[in-house]
Amino acid sequence: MSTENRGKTYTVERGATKLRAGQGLGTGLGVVIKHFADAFTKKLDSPEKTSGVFTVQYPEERLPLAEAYRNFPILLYDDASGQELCTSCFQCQRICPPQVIHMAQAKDPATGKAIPAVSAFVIEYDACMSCGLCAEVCPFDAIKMDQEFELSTDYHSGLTVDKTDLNRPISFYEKLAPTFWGEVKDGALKKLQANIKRRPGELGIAPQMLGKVPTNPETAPLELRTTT
Amino acid sequence: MLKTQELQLNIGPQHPSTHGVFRLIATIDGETVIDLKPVFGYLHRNHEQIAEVSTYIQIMPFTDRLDYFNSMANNFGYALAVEKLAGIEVPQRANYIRVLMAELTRILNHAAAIGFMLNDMGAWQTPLAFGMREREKILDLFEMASGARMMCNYFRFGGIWRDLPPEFLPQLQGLMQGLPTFFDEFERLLKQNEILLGRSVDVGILPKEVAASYSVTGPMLRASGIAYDLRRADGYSVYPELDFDIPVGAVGDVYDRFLVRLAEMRESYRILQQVIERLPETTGGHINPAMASMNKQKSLRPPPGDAYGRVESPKGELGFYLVSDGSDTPYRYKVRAPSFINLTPLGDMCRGHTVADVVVILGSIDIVMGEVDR
Amino acid sequence: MASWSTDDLKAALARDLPGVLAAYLPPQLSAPAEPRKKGAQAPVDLLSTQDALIHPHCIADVARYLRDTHSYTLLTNLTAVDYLRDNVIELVYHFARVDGGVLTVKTRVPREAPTLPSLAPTWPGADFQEREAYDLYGVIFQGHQNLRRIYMWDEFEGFPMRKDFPKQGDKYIGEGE
Amino acid sequence: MTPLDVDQLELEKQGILLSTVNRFYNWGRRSSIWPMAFGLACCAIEMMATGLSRYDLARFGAEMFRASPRQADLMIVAGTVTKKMAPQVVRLYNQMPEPRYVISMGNCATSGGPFRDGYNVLRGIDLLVPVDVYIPGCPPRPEALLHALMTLQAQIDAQKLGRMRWYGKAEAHDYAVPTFGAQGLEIDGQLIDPVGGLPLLSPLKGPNQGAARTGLIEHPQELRRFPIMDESVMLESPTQAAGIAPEIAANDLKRRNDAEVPRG
Repeated sequence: MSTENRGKTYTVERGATKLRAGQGLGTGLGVVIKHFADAFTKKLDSPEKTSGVFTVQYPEERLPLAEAYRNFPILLYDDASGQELCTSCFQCQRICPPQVIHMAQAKDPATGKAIPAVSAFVIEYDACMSCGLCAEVCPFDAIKMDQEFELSTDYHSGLTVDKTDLNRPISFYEKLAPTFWGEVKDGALKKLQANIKRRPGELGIAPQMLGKVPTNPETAPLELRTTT
Repeated sequence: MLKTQELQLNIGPQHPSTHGVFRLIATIDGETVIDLKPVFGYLHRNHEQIAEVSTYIQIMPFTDRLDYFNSMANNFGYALAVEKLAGIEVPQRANYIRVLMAELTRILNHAAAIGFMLNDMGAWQTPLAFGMREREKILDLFEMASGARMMCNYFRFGGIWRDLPPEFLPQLQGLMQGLPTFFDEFERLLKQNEILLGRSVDVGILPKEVAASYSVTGPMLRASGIAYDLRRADGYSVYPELDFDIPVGAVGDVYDRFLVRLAEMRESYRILQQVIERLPETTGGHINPAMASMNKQKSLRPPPGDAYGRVESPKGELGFYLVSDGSDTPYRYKVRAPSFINLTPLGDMCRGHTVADVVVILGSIDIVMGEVDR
Repeated sequence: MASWSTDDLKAALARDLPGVLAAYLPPQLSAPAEPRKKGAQAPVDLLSTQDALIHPHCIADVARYLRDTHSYTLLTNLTAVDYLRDNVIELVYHFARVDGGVLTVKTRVPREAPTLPSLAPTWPGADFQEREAYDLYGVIFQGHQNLRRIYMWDEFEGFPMRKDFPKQGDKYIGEGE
Repeated sequence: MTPLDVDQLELEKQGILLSTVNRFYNWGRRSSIWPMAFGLACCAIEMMATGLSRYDLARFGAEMFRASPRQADLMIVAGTVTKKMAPQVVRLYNQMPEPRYVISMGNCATSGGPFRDGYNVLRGIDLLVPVDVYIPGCPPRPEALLHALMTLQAQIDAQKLGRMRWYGKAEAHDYAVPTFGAQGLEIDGQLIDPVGGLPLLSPLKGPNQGAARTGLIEHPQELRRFPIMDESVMLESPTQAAGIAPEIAANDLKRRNDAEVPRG
């Protein structure tokens, strides 16, 4: 394939490559000083007229994060019933590229049969690569990506996070990513309803919601909430 | 007359101006380098071995970390290789968005590369700050589209992760308005600068034939006068539909590499203009419907065979050689990293120059150790 | 001249360099199949290829022929693949032309004695790539001036990319439950 | 606790002079942390972005990226530490004057990150040198690095002038520099991070660590917890927990059970 007619090859213009005393220095300084002056004169009233980016005074002032921004995975549970969306289908564990997700399926204490709920869920935040594949693969939309990034700590083992710290209510995520959640909301809640019927007792209720919600799904029907 | 003696000088690992953890063993005679041996492996992260136990889609986020300046270009190359292996079609709109991202990546890479090269010359931080300023703006766009600043993981087999969000194009337009001013200013700031001229003209010359025998690619080869650009030569994706020129250098020294990069940024800008213009009329979704669900992506099992897919990454030819045994993990996965092979002539280029020039020549190659060592 | 297809290459090699093309021997599937990964079909014949397969000792001739006669000037890629089951290491060379087109040339050496001539003396671009193949696969390139480990340290034992090198981590080990 | 400490505690209980000096002294130290320019991989780019105009590390007095360890008091380990690089990291750390601090930036430095399955990647720089702040993220945003710097400043604020080891009589302590072996890195002939098993030296519990913590910042002392050592998760898929080398995994489990330190 030749270059055809959609483009040609040209040789870059080298210009005068002789050193001229101070001229280049002057031009360069001119550019710098122009920016310096621009930043002073235009910033206060109209920052959009200047071409640069301005310093973010971080702890006080924060950049708005994009809705798509992802940092680490979290688990969702339903606000009203406290039921977790996760059914321990192991899809995220299998797809995780660095294999940082570990989980165990809950078993019915009476019959010993596996039920669609998760009994233990551990994510190693200290090896997660924030790729978001787990959130993408989850068929129940139970695992989503959080935007919290201020996680620095002096405690290494604290970065291995279990279910108590992973759980967030749906409303939290809805506020974080309204568009993303709006796309999957109806399906996710429908699937959750079907799964709750197969969870006896308190299995599948988020640890922090235990005791705060009625445990019998028959008496506490889950409502499809409208978007806030 | 002073008598000098040969001396072995160890530079690094780490110093060669933070292009990464890299070590040079120079044999010098006085100030003159008579031999130079690079030593790598300080960032050898076993990418290829990990890939051989990962499914095809699991490798995608790992490719981000190869050349961590250009995660989009790496994604592009890997997606092309797998699509070639498995025979997946990509819709037109997805292709245009891919090209859009790849060209934005090229601008940010070249801006930062020139900044780093000037850093190596002793123009500490100012040109770098100029280049990185533009990079920040582009990273904001990446974050909006893909969800991450650097490690985008945006490409999927048969398309891309999501379509562009509605607020993307207005912000891109804003960036596009500022870019010509940036190019002009960058050029005015640097092109006739004495430091740059003094340090780069006739330094590290790589003649045409030598460059070809070393198999270097990308801006380095073009600066030596060979118009080899895979966007034209292979014509992958939608590049055959786009107008752009290929700038080449006349001499092949560090100054030419700088000029070629400047010119390529302008060409990328031209491509971006065309892409933005055509984007609303493109047909097809952001991903091939047959591959739209993550389940399809993750259980992809290409037929047994091998494929070599390559793209023009900002640093040169980025190739992925894949061997499939019909299972869901590649049997062999090899990255043909441009900056690894572009490093091969480093010793030849530095021979006869002073020690201070070594770092400048290294900067003009524009290496990223994540890709060199993998 | 338009870029070549694989058949063009084979025809040209058979015409101009008789005796370099090696015949592909169908495998004797007598060796017991190793446990397959989940989802894989019956053992596939990994060595089956359409690409030009040449005798290892001819690689330098072929490379020179392609470069000097047909202007495939860039040795784009050089890599090794370890076929543990078939006990061979395959070397894959990709040659590219400046105006587009890439050719694949393959050659095979036994795993126990992986030795073939080096391209580095005439083709300096092969230098680091051959060192990489030596470091990770233990392929010995005769005539290479500086065939030392490139990534690992010199004291390291074993060739880590070979299929029988121990793997680390729990990825894929729990598969098949 | 050494006698010096006891005296100091008494003093602190009695007078406000020393605590005022403490505050002033710590304010000075925390406002002029000089990091060492030590970028290893991807995170280094974000570290540079932090230093440049948009995030401007200079607002925290930490913009002086020193090229020499002798002039630095903070090492930001930004990127993957491979086994080939690890000895140099320890050597540079040993060359830093006390008080010295370490920020492990990003997941690769903290635990090997996504590349921890590789044969050449060290699973956590805290196997070799003590770490004061870990930043999770791949790579962490520049703001996250600023946050980590503020975390470190808070830690420095909590330090007591009288308890600082580098003013006391304790001997200067160098950390053991690992050597290259045939299978991996070795300290005293023992593999520290074998391929196919868990790291054999646990942070803060290895033969060369523990007592010699720099800065005497109070960190929880415990074995690093690996999820495959966690029974609740492990029981589900024992093959996974066993890893490729079951004897090494069993040994790891035994080590964890033998360790008397509480977890969590």
